[in-house]
Formats: sequence, C-alpha cells, structure tokens
Amino acid sequence: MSVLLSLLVFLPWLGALALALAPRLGVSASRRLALAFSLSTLGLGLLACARFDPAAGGYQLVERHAWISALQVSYHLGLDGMSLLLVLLTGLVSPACLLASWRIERDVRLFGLLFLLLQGSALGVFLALDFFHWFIFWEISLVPAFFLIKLWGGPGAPRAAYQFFVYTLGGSAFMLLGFAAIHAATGTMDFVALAGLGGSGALARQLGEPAATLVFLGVLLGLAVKAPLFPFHTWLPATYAEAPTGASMFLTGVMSKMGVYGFLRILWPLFPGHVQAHALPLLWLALGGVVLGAFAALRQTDLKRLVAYSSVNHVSYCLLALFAFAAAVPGRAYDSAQHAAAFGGALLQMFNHGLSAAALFAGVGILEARAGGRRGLGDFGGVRTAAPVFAGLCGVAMFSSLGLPGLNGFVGEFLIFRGVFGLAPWAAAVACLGLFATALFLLTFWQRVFHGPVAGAAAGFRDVSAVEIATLAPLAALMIVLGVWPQLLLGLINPLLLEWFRQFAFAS
Amino acid sequence: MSPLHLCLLLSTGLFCIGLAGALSRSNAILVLLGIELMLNAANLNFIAFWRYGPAPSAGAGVVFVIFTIAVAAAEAAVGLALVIALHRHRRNLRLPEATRLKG
Amino acid sequence: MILLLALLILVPAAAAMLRRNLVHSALLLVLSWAGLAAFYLWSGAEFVAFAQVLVYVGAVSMVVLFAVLLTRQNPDRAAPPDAAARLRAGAAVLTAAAVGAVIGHAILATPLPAAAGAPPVLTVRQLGLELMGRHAGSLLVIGALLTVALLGAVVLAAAEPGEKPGGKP
Amino acid sequence: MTLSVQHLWLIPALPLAAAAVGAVLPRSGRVPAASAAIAAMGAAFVLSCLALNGALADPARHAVHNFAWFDLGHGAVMLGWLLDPLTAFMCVMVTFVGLLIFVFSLGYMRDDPHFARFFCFLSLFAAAMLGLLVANSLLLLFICWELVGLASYLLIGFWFHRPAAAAAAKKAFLTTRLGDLGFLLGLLWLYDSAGSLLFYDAGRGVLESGVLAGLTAQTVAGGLALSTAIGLLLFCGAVGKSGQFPLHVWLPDAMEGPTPVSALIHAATMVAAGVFLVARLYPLMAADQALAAVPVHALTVVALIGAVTALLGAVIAVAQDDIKRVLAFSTVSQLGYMMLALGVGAWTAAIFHLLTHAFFKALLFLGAGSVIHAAHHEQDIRRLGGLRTRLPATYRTFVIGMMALAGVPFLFSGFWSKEAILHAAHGWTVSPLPLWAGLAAVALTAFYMTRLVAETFFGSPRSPAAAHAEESPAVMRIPLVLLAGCAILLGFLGTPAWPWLQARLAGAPLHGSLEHLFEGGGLMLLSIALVGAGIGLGWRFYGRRPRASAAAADPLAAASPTLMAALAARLGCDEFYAATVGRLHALAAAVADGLDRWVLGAAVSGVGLLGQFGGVVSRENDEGALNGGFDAAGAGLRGAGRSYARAQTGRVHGYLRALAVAFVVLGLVLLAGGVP
Repeated sequence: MSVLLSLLVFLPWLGALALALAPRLGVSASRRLALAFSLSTLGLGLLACARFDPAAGGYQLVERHAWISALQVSYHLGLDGMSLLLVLLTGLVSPACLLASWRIERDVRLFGLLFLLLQGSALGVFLALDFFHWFIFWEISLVPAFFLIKLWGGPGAPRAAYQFFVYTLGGSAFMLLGFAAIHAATGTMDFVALAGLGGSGALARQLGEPAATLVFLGVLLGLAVKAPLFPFHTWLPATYAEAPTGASMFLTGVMSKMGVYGFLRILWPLFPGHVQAHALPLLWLALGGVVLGAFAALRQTDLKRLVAYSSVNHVSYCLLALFAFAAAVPGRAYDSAQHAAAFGGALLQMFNHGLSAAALFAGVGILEARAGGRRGLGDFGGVRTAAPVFAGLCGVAMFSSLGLPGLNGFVGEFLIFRGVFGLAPWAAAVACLGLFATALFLLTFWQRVFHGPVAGAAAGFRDVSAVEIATLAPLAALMIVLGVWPQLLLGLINPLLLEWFRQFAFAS
Repeated sequence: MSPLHLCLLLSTGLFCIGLAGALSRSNAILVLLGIELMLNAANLNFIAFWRYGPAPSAGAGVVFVIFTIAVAAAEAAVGLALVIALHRHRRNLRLPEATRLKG
Repeated sequence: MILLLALLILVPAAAAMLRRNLVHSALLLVLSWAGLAAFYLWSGAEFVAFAQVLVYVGAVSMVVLFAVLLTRQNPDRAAPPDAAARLRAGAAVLTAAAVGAVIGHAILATPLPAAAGAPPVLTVRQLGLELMGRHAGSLLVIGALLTVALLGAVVLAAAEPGEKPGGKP
Repeated sequence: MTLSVQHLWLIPALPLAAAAVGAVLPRSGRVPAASAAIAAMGAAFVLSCLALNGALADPARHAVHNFAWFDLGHGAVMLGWLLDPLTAFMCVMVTFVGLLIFVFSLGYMRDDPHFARFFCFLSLFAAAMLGLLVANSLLLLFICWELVGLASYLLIGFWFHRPAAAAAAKKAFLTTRLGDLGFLLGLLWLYDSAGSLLFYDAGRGVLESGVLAGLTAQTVAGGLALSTAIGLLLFCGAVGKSGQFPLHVWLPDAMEGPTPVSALIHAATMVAAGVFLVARLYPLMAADQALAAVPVHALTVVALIGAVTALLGAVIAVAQDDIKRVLAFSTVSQLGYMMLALGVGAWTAAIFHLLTHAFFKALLFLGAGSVIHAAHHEQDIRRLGGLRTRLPATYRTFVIGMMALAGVPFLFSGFWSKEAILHAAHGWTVSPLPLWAGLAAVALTAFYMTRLVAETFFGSPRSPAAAHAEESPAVMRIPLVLLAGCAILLGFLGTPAWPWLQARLAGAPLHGSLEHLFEGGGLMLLSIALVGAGIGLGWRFYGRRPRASAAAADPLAAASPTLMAALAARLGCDEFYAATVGRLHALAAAVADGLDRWVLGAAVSGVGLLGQFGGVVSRENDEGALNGGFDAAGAGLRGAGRSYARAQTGRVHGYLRALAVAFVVLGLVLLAGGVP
C-alpha cells in the first residue's frame, strides 16, 4: 500500500513541526524552509499524477487502516480526478502564497508554520474519504487561517478574523450535527460507503423524513458558508480584504474550493434526491452570487474587496453549473454532452479561478506593498508606465479572470455556459449579465490603476523583483498553457465525469 | 459482606482521606499528596474488581493500574515542578493565595 | 487479613494528612503506600505491587521530599492555623464524609458476588503480551505522555533565563 | 502551387510567432521586432495567395480540416480550418493591407519609445484576425473574435498614459463585449440545438442543409423560427464589432489609437469582421427566408440596421472636425452599407464592398496618418489647410481614396461595389427604406468627403503646424501609392459586365458580357447624379471660398447652428447611453452592494434594521449600523463569558470542593432515583 497520499498531507505538517522546533531559525532560513516544504506538495502531486491512471476510474492510491473500531472509523485516503486537480492546485498556489509573503518581516517562522498547517489541512480535506478525519482537517484549517488573518492582517483584521472564524465554524457545526445523525442511522462515516447508500436512496430512507431534509440542510449550510454560496458570502469581502496577501491568495485559491469540493464529494452523492428537489432555489442563489457578486464588485473602491467580490462571482459559476444540472433533472431527458460540459466546466473553473484569483491578489498585494498600505482604486494611476512587466503579468491574470478566450478562464466558463444553457437556458441568459459586469469592473480597475498618467502611489513604483516574478510568472504561464491546451487537465477528470454521470443519472 | 465489599470500603476510606486532605490543607504539596491518595484508591478498586469481580478478565485491571501508576507518576512530576515554580514566584506554597489564574 | 491491611493503609494516610510537618507527612505516606503494595501482593497482582513499590515508595516519595526541602519555608512565615483554615478543615471533613457516605451507601446497596474464587493467574509474560498486543497503542501514548511530562517538568522547574534564583519576577 | 487546408493554420501562426518574438524582446529590440512582424506578414501574404489559388480551382467546394480541441468524455469539442473563396479572398486582403500598414508604421511610429511593443500587438492582431478568417468552427471564430477585441483594446490604448486613450480602449472593449454576449448566447443556443459548432462537417455542420432544416423547423418565443432567434443573437456580435447602430459609439472614440491602427483595425479589417461573420453564416441567417409565417426574418433586421447605420454615420460625419473622426463615421456608414447588402440578400456584393472598402479606407486613413505625421499631430481640419502643395504625394493618393469612397463613376472601385449594393437594395421587396437610405448616404458621403479634402488640402495653412508640414518619407509614401492603385483596379473585378469576384465567392459559373454593364441604368444614373450633387455642394460650401482662419465659422453651421451642433455632438448617443445604461449599471451595483451589507446585518444579528434603510445610501452609515449588529452579538457572547468567568476564582480548593459536592449531589440523585 502506497503512503504517497499520507506523505502529501503530512509533509507540510512535518514542515510546520520542523519550524516549531527550530526557535532560533533566521528569517531567511525560515522562509526557505517553509517554501521547500510547501513545494513538496507540488512535487508529490505531480508524482501522484504520474501514478494516477485516469482511465481506471474510482479512487486510486487508496490508504485505508482501521482506526477507531468502536465508531467504525477508518483512516481512509484516496485520490480521484477531482482530488488530484485540487491537490495540484494547492501545490501551485501555496508556494506562490509564500513567495507573495516574502516581504513579511515579522515572525516569519510563525507565519510559515501556520501556513504549512493550513496547507496540510487543506490537502487533508481534499484527500480524506472518511468524514471523521475529513472534518478534523476541515476544522483545523480554520485555526491557522484565523491566526494568519488576525496577526498579519490590516487594521480591521481582528474583527474580520473573528467574523470569519465564527461564521464558518457556525456553518460547520450544523454539518457536524448532520453527520452525527447520519452516523447514528447508518453506522458509518465513510464517504464511499455513504455514497453507495445515497445513490440507492437507502440513506434518505434510513434517516427518514424530516430528519433527512434537516441533515441535508445542515450539511448544505456548512458547505455554503465555506464556498461561499450567496447569501452566505458576507464574511468573505472583509476577510479577504483584511487578510495578508498570502492568506488572501490561499483563502480564495484553495479554501473556497474546499466548499465546492464538499458539494461534489459529499452533498451530491449523499443526497441526490434532496439536491434535485431543492435545485431551483439553489440555482437562484448561485445566480445571485454570479450577478450580484459582479455588480457589488463594481462599487468597491478597495482593490482587495473588489477582487474578493470577483471571487464570489467566479465561485458561483461552479455552483451554477452543479445546480443547473440538478434543476434540469425532473422531466427532461439527459443529454450527456451538456452534463459533461457543466461538470467539466465546474471542475476546470475551480482550478482556473484558483490560479487567476490568487494571481490577482498577489498583484494587489504588490500594489499595496509599494504604496505603503494604500490600496484604493483612486490611489494609483499609470502603473503600467512605471512597471510594464508587472502590468503585463497582472494583465494576463485580469483577462483570464474576465474570461478572455486563449486564457484558461474562458474554457471553464464556456463549458459551464454550454452546460447551463442546455439545462436551464434562462439561467445562462441571466448569468451573462454577470459576465458583462465582470468585464466592466475589471476594466475599470485596470484603467484607473494601470492606465492614465502616472499618479498617486505609482510615482516611484519599482517594477517587479525576482521574487515577485517567481510568484506571478508561473501562474500567468499556466493560464496561457491551460487556455490553449485544456486537455492537460481534462484528461485527468474525463473518466470521473462519466462515472458521476452514471451515478447521478440513475440516482433519481 | 464479601471480600469485594470490604476492599471497596477500604478504597472509599482512602479516597475520603485523600479528599479531606486535599480540601483542608493549604500547602500545595499536601494537596498534591491528597490527590495521589485518591488515585491510589482508584487503583485499589481496579485490583479489587480484577481479583473478586464478577467477570475476571485476562489482565485488563492490572494493565489499567499500570497505566494509572504511570500517569500518576507523570502527574506527580509535573505537579511538583509546578509547586517549585509556584514557590519561585510567590515565596510560599499557600494555594488559597495563588489566584492569579482566575477568570 | 484485609482488615490488617486496611489499618496499615488508612492510619498512616490519615496521619499524614493531619501532620503539620511536611517531612513527617511524606514519610507517613511512604508507609501507607507500602501498605497498598502489600495489599496488591495479597490480591495476587505481584507486578503491580512491585510497580507500586518502585514508583511510589521509591520515586514519588523522593520527589516529594526533594520538593519539600527545596521549598522549605521560612519559620516566621509559617502562619499558625487561623479561623479560616479551621473552617476550611471542617468543611473539608464534612464534604469528604458526605462523599464517603454516598459511595459507601452505593457499595453496600450493590449486591456483589460473595464467593471469592481462586485468584486469577497472571504471569509477567502474559502481562507483557497483553501490554504489547491489545494495548500497544495506549502504551505508546503513555510513553509519549511520560516523555512530555518529563520535558514539561524540566521546563517548569528550570530557572527561567534572566531570572536570579530566588528573585521575584 | 496551392496551400492545402491542413496547412492553413500556418497563415495565422506566422504572425502569432512574430508576436511572441516581439513580446519577449526588450524595449530596445526595435529592428528584430519590426522585421519579424513584417517578414511574418509577408510570408502569410504569400501563403494566402497560394490558398486563394487553391480555392479558386474549385470555388464551390468548402475544404475543411477538423480536429478535436479537447475531449470531455462525451464527445469532443471540435475546431477546424476552412478554405473556400470567402476565406481566401479575405486572407489575401488582410495580409496585403496589413503588410502595407506594417511598412507604413515603420515610418509613422519611428519616434515612439514602444516601437517593438507596437509591432508585437499588431502581429497579435493579425494572427487573431487571420485565425477568425480560417476558422471552420463558430467556437474558434468566437475565440479569435475576442482576441481581435483584445488586440484592438491594447492598440487603442497604446498610448495608455493619455486618459482619453485609456477610456476609449475600455469603451471599445465593453461595447463590443455587450454585443458579444448576444453572440455567446447565440453560439450556446446553436451548440445546444445542433450539437456542433463546425460550419461544414460532411453534412453535420451547422451551415449544411440537414442541420438548417432542423433549426427552421422549431419555433421559439414569439413565433420566431429557431434559426431566426439564433441568427439575431449572433448578429448582436456583428453589431458590436462592426460598429452598427446602436453599438456604434465606440468606433469614433477608437481613433485615439495610433493612425496605422485605425487604418488596419478600425477601418479595413476588424470592423469588417462583423460583416464577414454574417456572410459566413449566411446560410443560417437566410434559412428562415423560405418560411412565410414568421413575424420577422433575420435578414430583414440586418438590412434595416444596416440602412439606419449607413445613413446615421453619413449624417454625423458631415459635422465632424477631426480628420480621423470624419473617416471613422464614414467607416460606420460604409459598414452599414455592407450590412444592408447582406440583409437584402446580396452577400457577395457585401464582400465585394468589404474588399474595396478595405483598400480605399486603409488608403484614406494612412493618408490621414501621413497628414497628421507631417503636421505634428494636428488632426483638426479647421487648423489644417493648404497641404496640397506641401504634401503632393499624400494629396494625390488621398484624393483617389476620396473618389473611391464617394463613388465617382467608372474608374474607381467604390463606385462598382456600391452600385452592386444599391442594385440589390432596389430589388428588395420587403421595404424601400434600405434603398432610400443608401441613396441618401451616397450624396452625403460625396459631400463630406469633398468637405474633408477641401478643408485639409485647399486654401491656405491655418496653423503653424500645417504651414511647416513636410512630405512623409518614402516608407510611408509607397504603401499609399500601392493602396491607391488597388483602390482603382479592384473595382474591375466585380463590374456587372464581368462579376468575377461575386461568381467566385458564390461558387457559381461566371456569365460576363458587356451588355450587363449598364443593367439597371436608371438607378445608376440617379446615384451618379447624387454623387455629382454631393461633390458640387461640398465644393460650393468649402472649396470655392476656403475658410480664412481656424476660428472662422463653418458655412453650414452658420446656416443651421442647432442641427450642426447636434450632429457634432453625434446626436447625443453617448450621453444617452451614459444616462441609461451607465446609470442602470451604477444602480445595479448600488443595489448589489447595499443588499450585501443588508444581508450581512440581517443574517448575523437582526439588529439595526432601522439603520439599514438609510444605510443603502451611505456606506459609512451602513458599516456602522450593520456590522454593529455583529459586534453586538459578539459583545453579548463576551459578556456571558465574563459572568461565567467570575465563577473561575482561581482557588484550587474551590474547584475541588465544587467537584466533590457535585459528586455527592449526583450520587444522591442517582440513589434516590433508584440505581438499576
């Protein structure tokens, strides 16, 4: 049995331990050590990618050991296309976050330690297949995130951190209750076993009504807060805005994917009937996120808040695709091409948004650092004149976020729209509004900050340093590569799509 | 009165002595020792049930006692270290006065 | 026999709790612990008895004595028992008596098997297999706990850097 | 020698490679960047000619090469290349005009510090445009469509340090994107109903009869045929890109870019992409023509939009004073012509006009660029004048371009292509409006072009810049001369007597005879008369008595000040949009933002409901009132915690005692309740 997945999860934690045990480690050495451990995820992720057989389907590289026999809990890790995608994303974004935090001088060791903890727990969430430790990872991730925000954030950070913590913890509490009920009814918390029960409808029968609906809503709430699904996103703008750049990048790039992942890994397989029954209101909520998120971004003057709202908008596209698929189920024959497009698009969008949003936050972080903490829309002007390379890298991220063909954002959004249009045409039409508003606010941002005569904090603006290039350039390069050659990722998830299709199509 | 009853009563007595000591004395060391006595009473119970209990098992009682002794030893070590630290900070060991950790 | 043992255990314990001199208390407790070891021996749990002797009679008592000596108070600061202390002692005895009454009542009200069979045989070999087999995980945890406790005790008791021994922080 | 369709990708790939080279070169790499761009464009031109050669061998054939872009498990998303005469002619035009404009830019942009970047962007544009032309998939076309939009954005905003340029770039991108949303929806709908986006795919393509029959058979909301609905949505994209009313507002502003950019992108090629799109999709757009019972045909809408745009552009152009803006509105108007032609069914005429227009409009813009370059970036025609003698070569070529645009009979290409359109509009039975609008635009075009030439080149210089203008270098003059030659010669490819171009485009046999030359002679006479009237009036107002100084009033404005002011303000379209669409967006943003903060308050605390009412308006107020609720909840928790903390006395004995007492109580309760 391979220990690759355990290594993936625990190597960052080991790094955190190493940092914890080396109190006299210097600033520079701490940074390098944290980065090295953070990069391990990318390396191991690629190794897993090489060992992964996309054609085989199911979970691979599974590790399973009996753990707490009284509760029938086992230590169960496994990898499928979706997990692999997110592991790779984590491996890409995390080192970038650390590089973006290179300029932090205060308590570097603690920062790296907390960050590696966060990274490891996110990986645990993506790889765990038993609710017991899945939930442990899920909750542990809050703790380092809380401290990262509180200790290195902006002036409003303590409040934002509390809000983030309380809100997400509150959401998860309902999820925990839900799973307690599930465990009481079925005696297992293993995702694979539960998915089997859920697919046949046995889970809902064993829980009985109204308990099943309550459990469904509880789990939904926990995931909706994390993702976030409109209107549970209100913790997000303040948190993303106040968090230090590296944490913002990780929050939007990886942690928001934890919610979407939960929808796909837990909510849908376990409660296919309930998702379908509630799909229409959920679809409206996702649409609300798409449209209102974009319009709210239009009104922000704080660059970080602006990017945060764009994040709400983009994550909502993923959820839109899922719910459109669910909403279309009753009374409509399946068209597998639309289904595949919607899900494939959602998965790609998760990855793409991770890259582009992280890059945008990194860009804003650089702006903020150069301007001595100012990051208002009006504080800059003509940055492109002063820093052409920086502007070019940010431009790639911005156009990717805007969905320009040729960059990665387009592929995901096109597939989502393709799927959603076939399943719920009106939803696609309404979502187009969000598409336009996204272009509007991003171009406004671009025009005000990068174009025009050099003004405000752009005077004396240095172009990117080597570390900053190392942060942004790999992300930008990937955006272009994936925009031209999406098969690179789709090859990993295609069999998964087929498998899901079989599961969900016959679940109802 | 079976032997088990007697043993249990004995352990109750030991426990109560420990409790009374821990409650009444103000010296931190004596409080710790009282607690040690209470732990010992618990151990006594384990052995008694292992010996006379309705379902004597292979060795669970003994193993438990061994574990408890280990934990008690750890507790004593840490507790006495705390006592020393307390003494270093306050120049005495009167617990009623050591209320710095109140909420 | 058991009554004899009870005497051996309870009397020194009670005396230890009553003595004002800490050194006396510690020595009395050693006696009580030795009585406990005798009880274990009598019950057939030889291994536990030896552990008791080693850990309590040998180690813990020494640690206690060291602690007592290290923290010996100035005679002038050893205040005589005041009213508050007496009140506390009274309350403590009352509480302990209540607890004892409750437990005792529970014990006496519970029907327990009267017959005492042959003492179960538990060789050290069996015990070792038991420890390393079914309880291996717990054993590991205990080991870790002991290590951590050791480290913690050292950290706590070690003089803090920059602090003059005996100086107020 | 021909270029097979499998290798068609080379045509866009060469400029793309040049763009990549330009992107990695440092700022000082002027020579390599420019030479890479020009060499790539030249090679692409040669390849395009080879492709044309191949396409003309069998004009009725649509040679395709399809391949999978990516695979979703359930069928792949396909892209492909397409080679037919339409593609080939367009490629030749784009590469040839592009090549000349690249060469011209060598001179025009000589002093710009970002010379290398300019050629990088131009090459990127050329690559995207050529990709758009060779696409055999609506998806690939859409991708390249957006990429030309990006290149246009980058090039309009090339001098991004000027706020006007930055704003114009944004406006252009957003306005075209508004149209592109329609395009996207149409594309999705088409994909959903047809299951494919390939144009030609051995009977399964969306432009082939089998699929089209399916599309016309369904009706959607309002009784429209499905193909009509899709066609109209796709047409939205063309409206945005080709600057058709009501989305024409971005095109005049796009003149903030460097003049070669205006010539290449905003006159000759990119803006014609909308026309190309409709021509490419003509089988789809025309599929509903056979249906009688539908409320509207897609092509009718196209024709009417085109007619309105043709007239509107020409009217507004009369009152513009910026040399490039006159030409920009003239472009709007001419694109309207092409749309009109498409709408009335003469798509070959539309492409004919597209090709001739590309050459003479590029000529005019480059001529304007030459003037601007010579006159030290003075673009206001009121401050120019008298350049006839100072810039003789520019003057001569510019007049040829003007004659072609105005449709001076027989010799100039614009005449023949415009006649073909008017002829088709005359034969259209649905409405006479396109014909009238077209004829009115003919007269207006002749009028404003005469005005432009008279103001710029005749009279005496009205500013120091104009007085000291010097003829541009040869590298700028030679493209002008070549384009002027084309502006004349190209017309003879499509005269009624020998409609070679139209026949090749349509894949039909060529029936040429001199008798057809004056077919529909009455209409031709009328239009010649209108051209004469326009030129005559223009000369009467502006040529005979040139204005004396820059401040002198415009003769027409003196006659009708209100009308001219309204025209000069472009009939207030921009203001109208600012007041409606802009406001709407601001309102939606305010609502979304307010809602967000409102939800925050309501969800977390439910406190401060009163404060929110006013809070939607004021941000600070909002923050205080609503987040205050959250804080209050937090404070409540903290208070509860503090009262609980009071029990935490820190006295160890207390804890122990509490424990013991609790134990006793618990035991008593259990005993009283009866222990099982």
